[in-house]
Amino acid sequence: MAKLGKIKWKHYINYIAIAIVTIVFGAMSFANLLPSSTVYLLEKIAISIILAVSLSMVVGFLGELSLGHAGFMCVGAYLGGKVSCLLEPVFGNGLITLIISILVGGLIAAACGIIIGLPALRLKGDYLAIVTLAFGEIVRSIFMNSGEESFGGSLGLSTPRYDKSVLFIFAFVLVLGCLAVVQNLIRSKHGRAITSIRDNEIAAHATGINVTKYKLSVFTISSLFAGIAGVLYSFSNFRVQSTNFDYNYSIEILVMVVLGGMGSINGSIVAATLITYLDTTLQTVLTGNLAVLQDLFYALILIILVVYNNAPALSAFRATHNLSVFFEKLRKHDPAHRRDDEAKWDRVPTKIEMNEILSVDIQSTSSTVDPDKKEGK
Amino acid sequence: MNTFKKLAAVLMAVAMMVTCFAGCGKTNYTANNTEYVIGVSGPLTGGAAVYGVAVQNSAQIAVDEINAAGGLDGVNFKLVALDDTHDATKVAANYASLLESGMQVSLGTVTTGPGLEFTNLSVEDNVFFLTPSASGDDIPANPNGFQMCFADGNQGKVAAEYVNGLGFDKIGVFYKSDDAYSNGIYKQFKGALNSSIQVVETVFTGEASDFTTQINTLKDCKFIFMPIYYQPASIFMTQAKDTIAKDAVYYGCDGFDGLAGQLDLSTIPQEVSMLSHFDSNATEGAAAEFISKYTAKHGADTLNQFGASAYDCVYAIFEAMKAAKAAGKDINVTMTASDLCEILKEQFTGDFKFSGNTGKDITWEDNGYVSKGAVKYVLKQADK
Amino acid sequence: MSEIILKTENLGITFGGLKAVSDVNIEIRKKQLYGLVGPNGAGKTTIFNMLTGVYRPTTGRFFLDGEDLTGKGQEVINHKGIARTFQNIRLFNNMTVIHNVMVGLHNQSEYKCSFLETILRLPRYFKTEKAMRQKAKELLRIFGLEEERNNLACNLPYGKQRKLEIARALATNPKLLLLDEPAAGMNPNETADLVETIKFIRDNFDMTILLIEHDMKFVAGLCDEITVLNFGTVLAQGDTKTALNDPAVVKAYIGG
Amino acid sequence: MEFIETLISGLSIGSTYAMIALGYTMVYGIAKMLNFAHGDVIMVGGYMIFLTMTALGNPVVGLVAAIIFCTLLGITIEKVAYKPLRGASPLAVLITAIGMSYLLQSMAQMIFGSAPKMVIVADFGNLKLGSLSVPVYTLITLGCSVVIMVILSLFVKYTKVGRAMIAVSEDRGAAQLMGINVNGIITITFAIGSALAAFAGFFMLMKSPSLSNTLGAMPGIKAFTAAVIGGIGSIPGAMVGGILMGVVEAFSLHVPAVAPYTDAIEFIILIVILLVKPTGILGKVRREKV
Repeated sequence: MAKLGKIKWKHYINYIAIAIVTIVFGAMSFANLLPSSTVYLLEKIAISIILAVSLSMVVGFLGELSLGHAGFMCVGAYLGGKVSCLLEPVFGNGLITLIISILVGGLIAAACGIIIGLPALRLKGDYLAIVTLAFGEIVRSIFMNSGEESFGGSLGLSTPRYDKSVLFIFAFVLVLGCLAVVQNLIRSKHGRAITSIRDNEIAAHATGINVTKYKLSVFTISSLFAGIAGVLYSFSNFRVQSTNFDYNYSIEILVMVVLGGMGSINGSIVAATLITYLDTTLQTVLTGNLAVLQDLFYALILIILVVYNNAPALSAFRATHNLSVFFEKLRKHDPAHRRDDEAKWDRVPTKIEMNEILSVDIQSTSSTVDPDKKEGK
Repeated sequence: MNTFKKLAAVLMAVAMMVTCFAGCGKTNYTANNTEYVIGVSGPLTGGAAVYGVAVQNSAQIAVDEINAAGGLDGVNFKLVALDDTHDATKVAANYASLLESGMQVSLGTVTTGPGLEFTNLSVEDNVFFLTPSASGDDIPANPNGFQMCFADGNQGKVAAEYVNGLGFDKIGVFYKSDDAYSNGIYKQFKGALNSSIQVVETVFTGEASDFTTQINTLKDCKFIFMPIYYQPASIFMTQAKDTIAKDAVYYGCDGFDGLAGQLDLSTIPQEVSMLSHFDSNATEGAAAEFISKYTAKHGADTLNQFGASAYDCVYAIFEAMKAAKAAGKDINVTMTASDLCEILKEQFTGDFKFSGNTGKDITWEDNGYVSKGAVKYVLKQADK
Repeated sequence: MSEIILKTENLGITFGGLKAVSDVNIEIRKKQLYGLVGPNGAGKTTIFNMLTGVYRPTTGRFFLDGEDLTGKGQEVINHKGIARTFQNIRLFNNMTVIHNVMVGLHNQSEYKCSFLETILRLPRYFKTEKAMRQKAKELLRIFGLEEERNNLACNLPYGKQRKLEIARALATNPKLLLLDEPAAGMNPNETADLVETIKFIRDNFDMTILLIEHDMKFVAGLCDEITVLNFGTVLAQGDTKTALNDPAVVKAYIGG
Repeated sequence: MEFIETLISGLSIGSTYAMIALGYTMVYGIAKMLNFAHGDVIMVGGYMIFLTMTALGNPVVGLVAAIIFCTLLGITIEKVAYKPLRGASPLAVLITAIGMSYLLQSMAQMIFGSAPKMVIVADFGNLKLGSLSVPVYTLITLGCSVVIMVILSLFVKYTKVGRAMIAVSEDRGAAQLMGINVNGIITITFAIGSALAAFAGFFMLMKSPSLSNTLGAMPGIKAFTAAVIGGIGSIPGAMVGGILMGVVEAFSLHVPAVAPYTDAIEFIILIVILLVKPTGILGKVRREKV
């Protein structure tokens, strides 16, 4: 039982951490101690976490590459934003409007997930990646050229901005919700089915896993949360502009997932927080002529981190120079850490020629084989 | 991955603490100012960087000049420019950061998309801004917002009136359908154009650089209206020079400015003209003076009307503050942005007049639009 | 013996005009150990792929327990009761040993638990998780893998990987188990152990087993009946001893 | 008449896409990675041409200089950012490629400033065929991309290095066992890919003389789409895909009602083609052995 208690603690640490952060910052916000830059940053971080965690379901657990996450977010942002515009005169810019918009935006994004997922999930790997990228760009183009009355056209859709001292709290509550859904799903028989597809799709088929159903479900749930993140975005900005949802944004979300470690939800959360923080800090600290350095620093950090984290040549170095020694207690059992020996069995002969097998003398070691039955030769 | 995660967790915790405590209990960010702080957000990197960089450079020149001349009664000005890469999502962070670094007055944003966000953000804190180049019609929607450039809609209307008077029965249009500036002008242009004039419409999107199709479609037009920025315009003209009639006219708005620095116009047989408030080929007057100052410091390749306008903005704000102070208003270096905004609003909607390199006796309407003469500049006559 | 579990009728498949397998008629009875023998490229694995729905047969049909499963999807066929292992082991490498088996248990009706129940962590979730873990542990104990249950599958030694694959296939509760070269790459000790295991499965799970093997000795020592294939056609069929002594088989192996 | 004109514009746009797509398809076909930095190598090539043109005024020298520099750059990028990750998750390489893309763009702005540069590589004017007026650069670009395609196909098919490339692309492990220096082959592939990027930069500048640090970004994505449409990994496929994209773009731009949706239409074509033929028009179907 003691062990069980320990496992539970480990499982819920991310909820607890996020809840604490939310409560602390929420209290500070009510006490009017938070500068608006922190509030904006927190909103952005919450949106990034939702995006990263939901994408990590597709990329880290299902093992499919999607470059269209920003497209689903765009759908959520525009449709959720539109709903909030329509509801604002009726319900005011309050919680009711927010919740209805989130439901509508999220569900429509999820529906888009099904529509694009049904045909696209037949494709694999980079082909799926390019189709999702294409989807994102198509969505963007449609909203960009929409009429000014419907979705604002090139100027973007003007949406109500939610009270900034409260929105981030609500956003973090949604982060918790998203985390609960994704995490509960992953740590269940359904999660195992999803991971099995990533590990070996052929074997998953043969083991009776309904691969199509699971791929589509994961894709849909991930689009749902991307849509919800989009609605949050529409509430945290005065205008939804389709230019912001280009493929570069999808890539940025992907970077969060990859940096956080494939198949690690906590990793995605940390990476999303860190990258958003880094982005905003570089943007506001490097003023004037120094602004050129932003991308340079970002790119260098990205390359160095990815090479350090993934280079096979550095695996020995990583094993010894590892902070995990200090955090042994926090370490969670995460298969993603052990990917390095993936190719191990390539060296084992899985197919041995007929004559080799025939030359093996199994009589001496086995009593179950009847020595008389040699006619096979 | 593990290493990264753990390291990141520590870093994040530290960063969060720092962010949080740095801001604690501080609400009046201007209390410790020793200089008047002017903030601006613009694209300093990315595809639109040339405009942001021009604004930053020019505004800095103006600030340096003002400071060298003793500032406002001995108090200097300081410019803080942040990068938004023409991305509206980055404006909120920039705005907050500017405010927290003591911004008292602003040049808003350089481009329209982010500017719409800035307009809404700044009204909450009542920060006065005079944007050099965010020309969207909605930018000065709130009482604290003013423009130094012409609003898109007005440019479109003026251009349409001009075209109506020319007597063409067919004109071509080449615009960027995913751009707020281009769309804004074209929409008003189309509305104000005589309905008898047939319009051949062509568009491009993104950073397209092959306009062969559009050129073919437009090749029978003798007058082509191009409400676009100069970089795509220069590509269009280069690619079109042998296909479009030699006596055709390319007519653009203030976005054309800078074309001469980008393109050797003598190689273009057609006429190139534009409606603008600034002539980057000026050889005399305030504009020429600005041009020589700018090119001496930053070279000619980022010289454009964005910069000229930003230079004027800084001076307009400075002169308005000076005038207000002379009129007995209480202006001091630690005053809040909101207090300064009230004074400046009164000035700009009052009988304040400003003369700079983008116009003489410039005044502002109550709704924040600029009122000054727009001039048709012929950048190059058609080869006959 | 008892009733027929698997029956194929003129099963055949063509790849772009090339007849890979043609006219295969097999009947396998309950609790039989049936061997599919033949040289490389004889079409053994292709038959497996047809029986598990990876390929759709171009001619013929096959029946499991009297039910026509021709052309059904892989998942459906698995639900109906055919499970398999692979020639080159296909485990879920980055999942633990016990999770591999639990994936096998996924579709069984007693472990049903909807998405909603899972997400909301309703009591059913805890119940099924516990039951699945229990069942998986039992299966692993039978295969001597209980100790390693929390290791990643890819870290197991080769022989144990084979066993795990069989355990996973059994977890789907099949009527018929297809083993594709189970002894390939094994040393004599492991092979002997495997023979024991296969017999054990047959006896204790009442399992019908169809296996592919190159190793004639292995087949001779294990199978009740065999089908010998060459170039996609049946050379000989019937009880192991007779079939292996068939002149056509001898010719194909020695003279051919 | 209008049809032919639009078709010619399509060929003009498409030949540039084809040229870039050839580089993408080479690298993808052999190194099996999405080289997101390819478009930015084109941009660097453009700046090299700009530098040599300013100094020497000769476009041919500019092209040669760009090819040499881009080849070296390609090899360096491969060594620094991609090679250490060989054997790691393909996603990791994708991310470093994106990092490289940012890095190159940012360095270009630091060195050359934010203002676009005007580079007139050559001015050939138009070729008049009756009432048709065809820009000469269209013909040159089209001709050169066909020639490059043929040379590449022959190279891959008939030279020792080329055949080694095929071997590496088919099965890296087996190629290694056959004594092929896999790392060396991949480096050569990057060198060739980058040299192709320099060519692409040259032809892009020939058409539109404005050079900025985002020169390669969007054409890069479009060309990649073209390569996928044609069947990524297939050299003639890159050509077919590029031309198809160009023609679709031209016709879409020609019709005012759909012109603003041009990008969307191109991507829809991509999706449709992939759904009908999941490996692209000329792509090889690879069946995974069960």
